This record gives sequence, C-alpha cells and structure tokens, in this order.
Amino acid sequence: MQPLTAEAFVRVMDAYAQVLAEFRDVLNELDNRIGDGDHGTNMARGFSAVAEKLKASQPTTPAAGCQTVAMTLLGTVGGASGPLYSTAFLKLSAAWNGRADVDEEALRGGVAAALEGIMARGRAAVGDKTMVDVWTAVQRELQTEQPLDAQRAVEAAAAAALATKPLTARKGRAAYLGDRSQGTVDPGSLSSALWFAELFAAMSEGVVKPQWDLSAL
Amino acid sequence: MQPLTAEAFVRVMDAYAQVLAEFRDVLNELDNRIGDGDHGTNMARGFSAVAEKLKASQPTTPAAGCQTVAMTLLGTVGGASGPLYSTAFLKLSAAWNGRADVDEEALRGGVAAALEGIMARGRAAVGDKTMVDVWTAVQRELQTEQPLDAQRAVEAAAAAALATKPLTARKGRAAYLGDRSQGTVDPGSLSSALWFAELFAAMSEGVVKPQWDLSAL
Amino acid sequence: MIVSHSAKLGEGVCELLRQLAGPNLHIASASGLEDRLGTDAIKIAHAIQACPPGSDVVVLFDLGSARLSSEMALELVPSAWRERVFMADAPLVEGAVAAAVEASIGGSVEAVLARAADARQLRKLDD
Amino acid sequence: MIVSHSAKLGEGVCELLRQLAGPNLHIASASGLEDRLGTDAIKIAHAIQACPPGSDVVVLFDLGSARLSSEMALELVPSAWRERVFMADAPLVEGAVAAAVEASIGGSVEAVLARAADARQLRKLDD
Ligand SMILES: Nc1ncnc2c1ncn2[C@@H]1O[C@H](COP(=O)(O)OP(=O)(O)O)[C@@H](O)[C@H]1O
Ligand SMILES: Nc1ncnc2c1ncn2[C@@H]1O[C@H](COP(=O)(O)OP(=O)(O)O)[C@@H](O)[C@H]1O
Ligand SMILES: [Mg+2]
Ligand SMILES: [Mg+2]
Ligand SMILES: [Mg+2]
Ligand SMILES: [Mg+2]
Repeated sequence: MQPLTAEAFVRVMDAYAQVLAEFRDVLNELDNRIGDGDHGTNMARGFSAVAEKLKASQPTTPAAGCQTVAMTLLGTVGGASGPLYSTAFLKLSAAWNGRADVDEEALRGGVAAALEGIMARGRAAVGDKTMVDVWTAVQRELQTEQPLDAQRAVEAAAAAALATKPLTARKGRAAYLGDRSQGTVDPGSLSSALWFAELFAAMSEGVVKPQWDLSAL
Repeated sequence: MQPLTAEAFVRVMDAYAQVLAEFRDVLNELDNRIGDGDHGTNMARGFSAVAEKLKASQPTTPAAGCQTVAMTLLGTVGGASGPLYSTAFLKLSAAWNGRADVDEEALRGGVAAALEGIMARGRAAVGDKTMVDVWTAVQRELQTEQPLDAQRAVEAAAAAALATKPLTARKGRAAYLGDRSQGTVDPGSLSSALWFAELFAAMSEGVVKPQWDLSAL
Repeated sequence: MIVSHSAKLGEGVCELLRQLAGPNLHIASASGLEDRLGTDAIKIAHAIQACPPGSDVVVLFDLGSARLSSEMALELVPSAWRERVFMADAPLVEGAVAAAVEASIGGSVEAVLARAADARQLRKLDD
Repeated sequence: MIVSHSAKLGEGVCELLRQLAGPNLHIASASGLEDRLGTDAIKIAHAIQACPPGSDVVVLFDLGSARLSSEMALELVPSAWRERVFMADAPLVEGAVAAAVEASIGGSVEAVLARAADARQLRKLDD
C-alpha cells in the first residue's frame, strides 16, 4: 500500500466520476427495479460536480478534498445516497485531518468512522441491503488483514455488493417492496464497491478491478 | 304562500347571487376565523355563475332550474359547500320533477329531501355547527306549521344560523379547531339562512328579511 | 387518482409516483380550481373516465371536502365506472406512494388499498 | 417547513397551509432539486435560517431520504438554530394542516408537534 496524497485523492475521485458515468444506466436500472430509478443519475451528477470542484480547488490534503466532496454532494445528488456519502466523506475528512497523506492505519480509522457515520445517518444495519453491507465488508478486511491485501479488499467489496442480491431490503425505498426487493443487487452497494475499487487501485499497484457481469446483478 | 314558478325561481337565485356578493366579505371573514376564509368567495363565484346560467337557459320548471344550479355549483364553488349545495339542489330537482310550480306541500317534501341529501353527503348531524342546523330548523317549521308562516320560517333559519355561534364544530374544516371554533357563526349556516330569506320572500308577500347585526356574528 | 385542493400539490404527488411506478400505471391528478384552491366534482368525474377502460381506480385525497367532491363525482360517472373506483382511507402522499409501489408490482386493488391504509401506521421517526 | 422531493408538491402544501394559517405563520418549502426530484440539505439549511429569528421551526417531510437530508441540514446550521428545529413524525399533508391550524391559534411547539402526530390517527373514511 502506498499512502494516498491529495493529488492521488483527486485522481481517485476523477476516475470514480468517469466510472459512474459509465455505470449510470446500470445503477439506474437496478434502482428502477427496487426503487425510483435514479441512483445512477444521482451519483453521476454528484460526482461529476465533485470532480470539477476538486480540479478547481486543488485541495492540499486528502482531508480538505473529502470536505469538498461532502459539501458538493449535498446539493447535487438529491437521493438518500447524497447525505449518506456526504456523511461518509465528512467522517473521512475528520479522521484524516492534519495529514498530508493517508496510510493504511489512517485508512482503517477513516473507513471505520465513515461506516459509523453512514449507519448513524441511515439507521441501517449490516444485512439491510444497503451500502452499509459493502462498507462493512471493507472495514472487516481492514480490521482483520494487517497489512491489508488491497486486492482482497476490492474483491470483498464486490462480493458484498453481489451478496445483497438475495436479501430483502429493510431500509430506503426498496424496503417498500418487502420480499419483492429480493433478486436485485442494491444499487448503492454497487456504487460503493465501485468507489473502493478506484481507491484501492490508487493505493496499491497491480490491483485488478472486478469485472462486473451485468446480467448477474 | 304563493306557488314558486320557474320564473320566480330564477328571480330568487338572481337575488341570492346579489346577496352573496354583498355578504362575500362577511362570509369570508367568518370562515377566516374558523376555516380557510373562502366561503364568501366560493359562494359568490358559484351563484353568480348560477344566475348567468339560469338567465341563459330559461328553465321551464323549478326542477329544471334546480338541476342547472346543481351542475353549475360543482365546477365553480370548490369548497365543501359546493357538493353540499349541489346535492341539496339535486334533491329539490328530483322532488319537484314534473311540476310547473312549487307549492307548500312540494316545498315540504323538497326541503326534507334536500336536508337528507346534505346529511348523507356531509355526514353531519344537527348541532355539528354546519348548514345542517339551518336546513333542519326550516324543515321543522315546514313539518310543524301547516299552513306555514313564511315569516316564522325565515326567522327560524336566521336564529338557527346565529345559534351555531357558541357551538363546537364537529364537521368540516372548523372541526380542526375543536373548542376554538366556539364564538363564531358558521359561515355555511349564514349562507343557507340568506337563501331561505330570498326563497320565502318570493313565496310570500310581505316577508321581512332579517337584519343581520354583523358585529354579533 | 390524486384529488387535492391544490393543483400543484396534486401534480407534485403525481411526479413522485411516476418516478417509482413505471409506465404501466395510469397516474393522474384532479386537483384545484381554475383560479384558486378547491376541488371540482366534474373535473374528478372526467379524470376518472379518462382512466384506461376496465381498470380499477384508487382515489387518494387531501382534506374532507375533497372527499365530498370525489363522492359527488362518483354519482356523475356511469355505474360501470363507479363500481371500479375505490377511495383509499390513507394519508395522501404516504398512502399514494405505498399504493403506487403495490400497484406497480401487479398487486390487486384490495392489496393496493391495504398498502395505502397501512401508511397510516407508518412511523417516520421511530428509529 | 415542508421538505419534499418535489418542488411542486412542497409549494402546493404551502399554498394549502397559507390559506388556513393566516399571516403570522412563516410557511416555507425546501423541496426538489434544480432539475429533478430530490432533496438538498443545503437548501433546507438555508430555508431554516430564513425563518424569523427566534422562532421555532417544525419540519414535515415526505419520504425517508428527505429525513436524511433534513437531519444532515441540521448539522449545517448554527446550534442556536438547530435547537429550535423539530421534526414532526407525521404524514406530510395531513400533519402539516393540523400543525398549521394549531400554530395559527398560538399553540406551543409541543402542541403543534402533537397535533401533527395526531394526524397519523386520522381516519378519512370512518363515518
Ligand atoms: N437508510 C439507509 N441507510 C443506508 N443506505 C441507504 C439508506 N437508504 C438508502 N440507502 C442506500 O442508498 C441507495 C439509494 O440511493 P438513491 O437512489 O440515490 O436515493 P433514493 O433512494 O432517495 O432515490 C440504496 O441503494 C442504498 O444503498
Ligand atoms: N361535512 C359537512 N356537512 C355539512 N356541512 C358542511 C360540512 N363541511 C362543511 N360544511 C359547511 O360548509 C361550510 C364551509 O364551506 P366552504 O368554506 O365553502 O368550504 P371549505 O370548508 O371546503 O373551504 C361550513 O361553514 C359548513 O356550513
Ligand atoms: Mg433512488
Ligand atoms: Mg430518488
Ligand atoms: Mg372554507
Ligand atoms: Mg376551502
């Protein structure tokens, strides 16, 4: 693992914005099946604004960058994912405050704080078929594997996203469907897994990002 | 009592439309205190449209005139009073079907049917501080006084309207206020009393219409 | 079918519902008067008869006088229509969302009405 | 304060409330996004701070994600404001109407919240 500098953080967010543009329709379609069909649009809008803001503001620390991400998402995402990701990045910002870069130790603290923030904001537990499932999987990798195997972490995130498919949603709009929410991957879990793939790829050379079989989502 | 012809019916409705224009602000103010402040506007709009429609259509029987009133009110009043007065006039129309004019006997049947219709539509009972209180008072006069004393009937209607002042509203928007609805005359009761004054004045010469002490409403 | 005193409110509920209901549901508003707040039984009757023929219609309304206008409207439509119209005993927005979700997954009109009524039990801050 | 995903819905509720609340109540909507449905914590925070200084603010919202945005907004406003903002556990339209009536007759914020919550018990077709 190589520490994440402010510049690398900006590159991660830029790459993520591009991934979201590519996955916009996939995320919308998943959300269409179990929600209101806007998760792809929400995320693509939010993170393209984030990428622009970061390019314009050139943060000098990852913490400053996270702060910009958090505030930008609030006015641009619009769905539940807006305050949730915003809270996550606020917590990352607080955890990384004062650091020039983010090492494995800082990442561990940051992800734990962000997960706690997401759970406090959305009141979801692991297994409720939300992004909490993916953040929890990554947090477990960070807790149990020291030093972390970035490739394993990326795969754990992807697996956790896929594992939401058979679950019944208990939070968010998909919960309206009850059992009918089974059989579709949670869109917010997929968008979270996509972010972790970019993050770990930037912190560890040679990480292979997951190939998503769209027909299996 | 002289039977009400179709022409006299049209004149009653025309006079009533003028009275409502005069009382519009008074009715709005009463409704403002215990509702949403629109009863005067609702009634003035509805019955000015009625007066025009009747002038244009020149009904040949009171029943036909009532049918026109009922249909016109639906699209023009907008408040609870719309379907309520509309129902009343539909019932009058049914009760008077086939008649060239309305005598005391027909009036008795018509008012009873209209009151029943208002109560079925609005599910209010007497004493709930609604127009039902006024229609009930007139219906009682028609049942107990045979032949009817038109002056007494007009005064009974006015008294019933004033008697709503101390009551607690149990139907309509004023019911939201609970006990706070006490101390204001129910606007729909006043508009009903105003109509009966016009009706009985047309059916009986020499009827003196009530003088309303606005400060006592 | 959304019946509100406010045309904006009715349209707003419809746009919320359309986002989650998909294209197979007919969602319409019969709300407001031309120039002010209120409900209009004739407008409601027309809106009911503009629903796809043979479909069941679930009506959600805001305030009591909207109920009076809706019930009046039922007397204005042919009885073949009337028999297919059901008033939901539910909060307007929350009931409509629950109803639209159930209808969009093919629920029966009974199930749709039940989901709408369940929205009364909904606690929004209980956790 | 009305927080809805739809700007139209939020504005519609406000026009309904203004008709029955009289001029002494500050009624506002922080609803919708510029170009689509959604809620915006920053917009909500601004709307809260645009309320008359020193007043109590009662927030009614439509769906769960509007709650998340509202709670996020509370973290963005100064604590002197935050302490005066109360989320109602109530159906949006019915709760707002009941709350506005109570507030317009001078009810305390506790009474306003209680009336809003009572709207959950409201049966619309029980008689
Ligand atoms: N209460 C919650 N806690 C955690 N995550 C949630 C919650 N509600 C929704 N989510 C996540 O947000 C995603 C939906 O986001 P999005 O579609 O953008 O918002 P909305 O549901 O408001 O339209 C879900 O897939 C889920 O992962
Ligand atoms: N359920 C009801 N039964 C009988 N009369 C009613 C009922 N609801 C309201 N009213 C009458 O209607 C009047 C209010 O009419 P209006 O202000 O035009 O309608 P809204 O209350 O919808 O604004 C009340 O004063 C009352 O007399
Ligand atoms: Mg969504
Ligand atoms: Mg959404
Ligand atoms: Mg009124
Ligand atoms: Mg009104």
